[in-house]
Amino acid sequence: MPLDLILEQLLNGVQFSLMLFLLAAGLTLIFGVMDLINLAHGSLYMIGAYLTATFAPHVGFFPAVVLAILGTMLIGGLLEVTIIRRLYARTHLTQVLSTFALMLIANEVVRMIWGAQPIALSAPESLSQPVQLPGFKYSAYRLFIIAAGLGVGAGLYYLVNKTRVGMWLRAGASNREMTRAMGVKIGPLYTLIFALGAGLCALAGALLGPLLSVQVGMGENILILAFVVVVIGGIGSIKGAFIGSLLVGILDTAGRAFLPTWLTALFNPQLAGSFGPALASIAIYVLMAAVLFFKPRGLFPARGTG
Amino acid sequence: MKRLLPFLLLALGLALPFILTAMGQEYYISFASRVLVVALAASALNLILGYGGLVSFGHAAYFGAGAYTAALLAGKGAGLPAQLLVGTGVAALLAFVFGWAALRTRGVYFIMITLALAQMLYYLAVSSDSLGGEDGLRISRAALWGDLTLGDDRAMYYTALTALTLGLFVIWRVVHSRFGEVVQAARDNETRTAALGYPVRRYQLVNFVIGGALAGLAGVLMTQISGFTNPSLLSWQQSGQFMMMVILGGVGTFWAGLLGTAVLLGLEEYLGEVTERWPLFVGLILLGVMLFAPKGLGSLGTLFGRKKKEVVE
Amino acid sequence: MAGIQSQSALVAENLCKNFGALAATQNVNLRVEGKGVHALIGPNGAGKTTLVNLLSGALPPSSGRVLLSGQDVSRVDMPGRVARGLSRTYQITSIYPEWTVWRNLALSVQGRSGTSMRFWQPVTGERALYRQAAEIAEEVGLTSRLNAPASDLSHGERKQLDVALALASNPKFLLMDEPMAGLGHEESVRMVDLIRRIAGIRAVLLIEHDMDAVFSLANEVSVLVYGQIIASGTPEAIKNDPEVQRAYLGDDHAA
Amino acid sequence: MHNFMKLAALTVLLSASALAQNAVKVGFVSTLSGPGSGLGVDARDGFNLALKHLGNKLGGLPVEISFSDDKQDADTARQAVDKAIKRDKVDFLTGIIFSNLLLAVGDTVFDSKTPYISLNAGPSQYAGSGCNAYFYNVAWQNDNLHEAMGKYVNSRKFSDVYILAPNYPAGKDALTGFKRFFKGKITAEVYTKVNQLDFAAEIAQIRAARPKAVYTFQPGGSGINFIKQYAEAGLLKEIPLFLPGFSADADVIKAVGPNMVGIFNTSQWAMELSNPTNAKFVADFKATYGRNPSLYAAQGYDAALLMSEAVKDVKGNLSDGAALRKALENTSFISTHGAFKFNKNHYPVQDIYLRQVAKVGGSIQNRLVGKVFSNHEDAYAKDRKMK
Repeated sequence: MPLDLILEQLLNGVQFSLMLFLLAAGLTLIFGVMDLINLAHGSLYMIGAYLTATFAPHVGFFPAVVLAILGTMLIGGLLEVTIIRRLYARTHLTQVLSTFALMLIANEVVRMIWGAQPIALSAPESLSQPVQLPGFKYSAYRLFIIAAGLGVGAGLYYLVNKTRVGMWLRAGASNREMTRAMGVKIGPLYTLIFALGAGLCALAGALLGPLLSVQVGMGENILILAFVVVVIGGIGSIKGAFIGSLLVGILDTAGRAFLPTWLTALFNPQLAGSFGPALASIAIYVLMAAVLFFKPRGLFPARGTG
Repeated sequence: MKRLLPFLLLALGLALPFILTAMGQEYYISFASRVLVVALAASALNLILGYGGLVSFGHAAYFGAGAYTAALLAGKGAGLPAQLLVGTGVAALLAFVFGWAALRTRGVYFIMITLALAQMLYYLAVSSDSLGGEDGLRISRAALWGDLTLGDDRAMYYTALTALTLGLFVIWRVVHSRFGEVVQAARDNETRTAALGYPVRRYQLVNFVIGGALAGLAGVLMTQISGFTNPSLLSWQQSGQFMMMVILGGVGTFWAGLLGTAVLLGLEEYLGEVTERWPLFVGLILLGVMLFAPKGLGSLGTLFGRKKKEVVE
Repeated sequence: MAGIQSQSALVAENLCKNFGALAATQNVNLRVEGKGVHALIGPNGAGKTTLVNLLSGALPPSSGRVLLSGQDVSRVDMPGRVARGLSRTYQITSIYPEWTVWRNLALSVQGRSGTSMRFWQPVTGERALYRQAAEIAEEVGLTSRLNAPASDLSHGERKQLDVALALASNPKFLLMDEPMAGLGHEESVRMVDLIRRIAGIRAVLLIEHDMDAVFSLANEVSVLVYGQIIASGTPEAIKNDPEVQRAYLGDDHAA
Repeated sequence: MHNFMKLAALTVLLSASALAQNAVKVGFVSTLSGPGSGLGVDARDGFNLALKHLGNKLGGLPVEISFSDDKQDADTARQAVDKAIKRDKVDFLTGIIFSNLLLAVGDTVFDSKTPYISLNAGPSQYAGSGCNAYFYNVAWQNDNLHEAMGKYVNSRKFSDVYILAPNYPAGKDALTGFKRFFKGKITAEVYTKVNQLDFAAEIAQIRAARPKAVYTFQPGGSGINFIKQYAEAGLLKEIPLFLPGFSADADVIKAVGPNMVGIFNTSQWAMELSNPTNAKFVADFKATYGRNPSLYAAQGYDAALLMSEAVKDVKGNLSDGAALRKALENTSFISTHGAFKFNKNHYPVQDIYLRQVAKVGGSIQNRLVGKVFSNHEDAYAKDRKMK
């Protein structure tokens, strides 16, 4: 197998992983610190993409991304203050269904505002031409996404490990009582975390919008993947979310790219053609089941006991 | 009155096709069949979720497993009894395997792993040729006797009514048996139940399998209503809808499945007539119920009264 | 004496439990047997509840063994140990608050009378369960409250119910985690009475802060400090042990 | 309760009016929400435009039309169809976009003996041995546009062609259709996930395989993304991409933008086909909806014209089913792509054109290049066993 193909697929996998990480990071924090299962997380991702697509024709792509992040953080903050905070003390079941309801509502509201058809969002002109890498050309825009993802990852690492807010976050994720004991005002902290998660979602939505599609319900499939990442990584752990994203992203890409070829080498093409896609699409769920089987709390559980 | 309720409902169920016919609303007979079958699956989830306290987010897997098994069998020319038997059996087996894996975990991890396992099945169905891929499998309706098939609305309706009645009877017996007592005890206080000497997981697994089997039975009948089966039966949105029904109906109360299904499907049917934006209203109603009447439309829910607890040893 | 009774004893051997860097239980050796009360005392945070959890099977040990009537049960889960005659009560009462007292007890009785993998017969039809449940209620003094929902009980009554639930499995060994916590004077007296009656026919490991109760009930006392047993002996010997006085009773007396 | 009464009253009214045979009742079940909704909305708008041009009448009779959304879900579609037949007692059914949904409702429709006018889905199952007296397709048989592109790519004498489609029956039919007329070497035949949106992995494989051309069928949003990403990876300039018309129509062009320019695709319809029906359709569609029409819109428009002609032919007497079917079968009207004629299996016999995306004036749109097939019949018609 040619090396440049492997390299290109690896880049694809990493690019997908990093976007998944943006979603999973917010999800795992909200999960870990507030103990909230948030199915509406994917809706914030959708809103981020729609806002970017709305602003981009007027102010250009990059300013639009910034505006979309701010806008989505604002929406996320408002959502937290009005509805989400009523759910923290409720059962997970209530949370699942309430946020499921929010998801239905968000889909319809977006459809009312922007219509039922996908809307256009293109990569910025400056990144629309491919870049020559050793051995092959690669989409400049995907390279930009990788860089942005790594940058945000590093920023999050700094935020969580080196700042006071980060200390509260870690404390909250490992022991909820401790945050209270440290005298942190829980309300604003939670609003902040939720808004931060919304901002990360919006960034992912904005960056993936040009690659995927800005359409109603766009956040639902990727949300499930983000949940898989969070569970594999261990709830509440940013590091876990990062490693989990890489595992899931690269496995998914490799499965799609190489599995059919391998199967063709092993079996006849007919069989490979029908089993390849099936195996590739369930690979990550098999991974998750395997991880949970051996480590029922994920790879890097943030909370020791209980 | 409370003792009479099941019989009144059954009488109403038996009479419904005649009432609808008299009103000139025959179309709603097949709608009613759908409500009955989905209610059976929702009631099965209520056994797991309401009585067992296990938040299974992958109930569609067992429903779909029953449906796909029946469709595959129908394709091979098997009759209704074989479809019902094998479909239920396969769903039970699947529930055993998935339940065994999932019950190693607790809380959110349980929710997520049940979801992931069901997703696995969904993608398997979508991408497997022998399961018809995205298109699913089409069947011809099973024969009952003579020329009568389940393609006949009334025949289908009474078959569904029979299945739901039997299913609810089974659930009633199970819930009130020694076994049901332990399952509910494990829901209310898992640690204490283990400390009383009950191997909790074993009971939860058996309960999970019973719920899965009944969902499978409902799945078999669903293929007969639709005339086909497709991956959306296995989707996580379908699982979410089952949960919605149980919650709206009042989780852990006996009639939750039937009430929730009737309300939700009725709402969909009604709102669908009035507005294209019906999911918005379903979402608002669900959110309202969750925030302000979390015990569901029935009023005797038990899961919500308590705060969630994390056992700190 | 120990040698003769070894076939019927609850024994901890070099039991250790670590939570990360924290050693909650260090090399604990303990032996509970025969009849009567063996009290385990120690200041807050000494690791008493952890020890109960290790003995009852709620937690797996990091190292060391738990023996029950001569059998190594270190890898046996909680239900398995109950089946071998070990039962426990909880510091924070652990009952079924939405059920009536009667139903609480019937559930517990059900556990020791035949399999519960019965799916069809309504449990309310089993007269024997309810009769035995009523007998246990009588034993702990809850007869008048049989039909009340457990959530309606007073704190003391809940403690009694908690004990009754453990008793219903007819254990040879009973681990009691602070049964007197939060009880008023009168309730305490009743509980002491109850424990004395229970200990008349079985071995009780009693964890308790109420020193009057401990010294009036126990025929042996062990002292746990920072996860280690620092002394073990008759109540008199413990009272007079200088190390115990310094580490534990001293503070108590000062307060 | 009050609302329920209103609903009941409404349904009673509807069923009462069903008795009076002075109106044509049409059930229009289509994908009006979700990722595939663009197609259904275009078809509906085209259909509505035709009704407007016909003065809200079909063959002189007033129209009662009920729209419902199938959400691209087979069971929802079946329920909607069931309702249209049993409750609304419609005279015609139409609207379904996706073949898998059509196959799911087929038996229900045919059992009820209601004529179904398909404005898009044309599965092979209803074209050959399984074709049905109550089924009429006004658009194409599914394979047709792919066959045309196969023929065109073949005529360009490409030696290695990489073909890919989603892993579902219509995807497999598409590649089968392409291969029926393409005789050169297939580098690889790849099946992607249904509704897949990120094709980075596949594009890398294509680059590594170094084919001379790529042909893909990706419906809806998948198609938009494939083209976008193919361009951004720098492949569009190196390895030409060929598409069927539905992957390169107004909706896709609008979403992808300038990168589309130059792409060849095949269609039975094009904006600049010159006939009076099409001229009026294109001009009024733009004026009414503010966007370029797609082939789905044209097909919706044609479906209404077909119904209108048939009703006119039976002089409004819809109770004679056999006569109505005969009228449909032998129809001759001027569709958006000229004189319309059914084959014996109720699929059209028609010309198929080659189009190329180009800048026309200020906007990017398809330009008619030439004709690939004249009076093309589908491959299944010879197996026809009309039921």
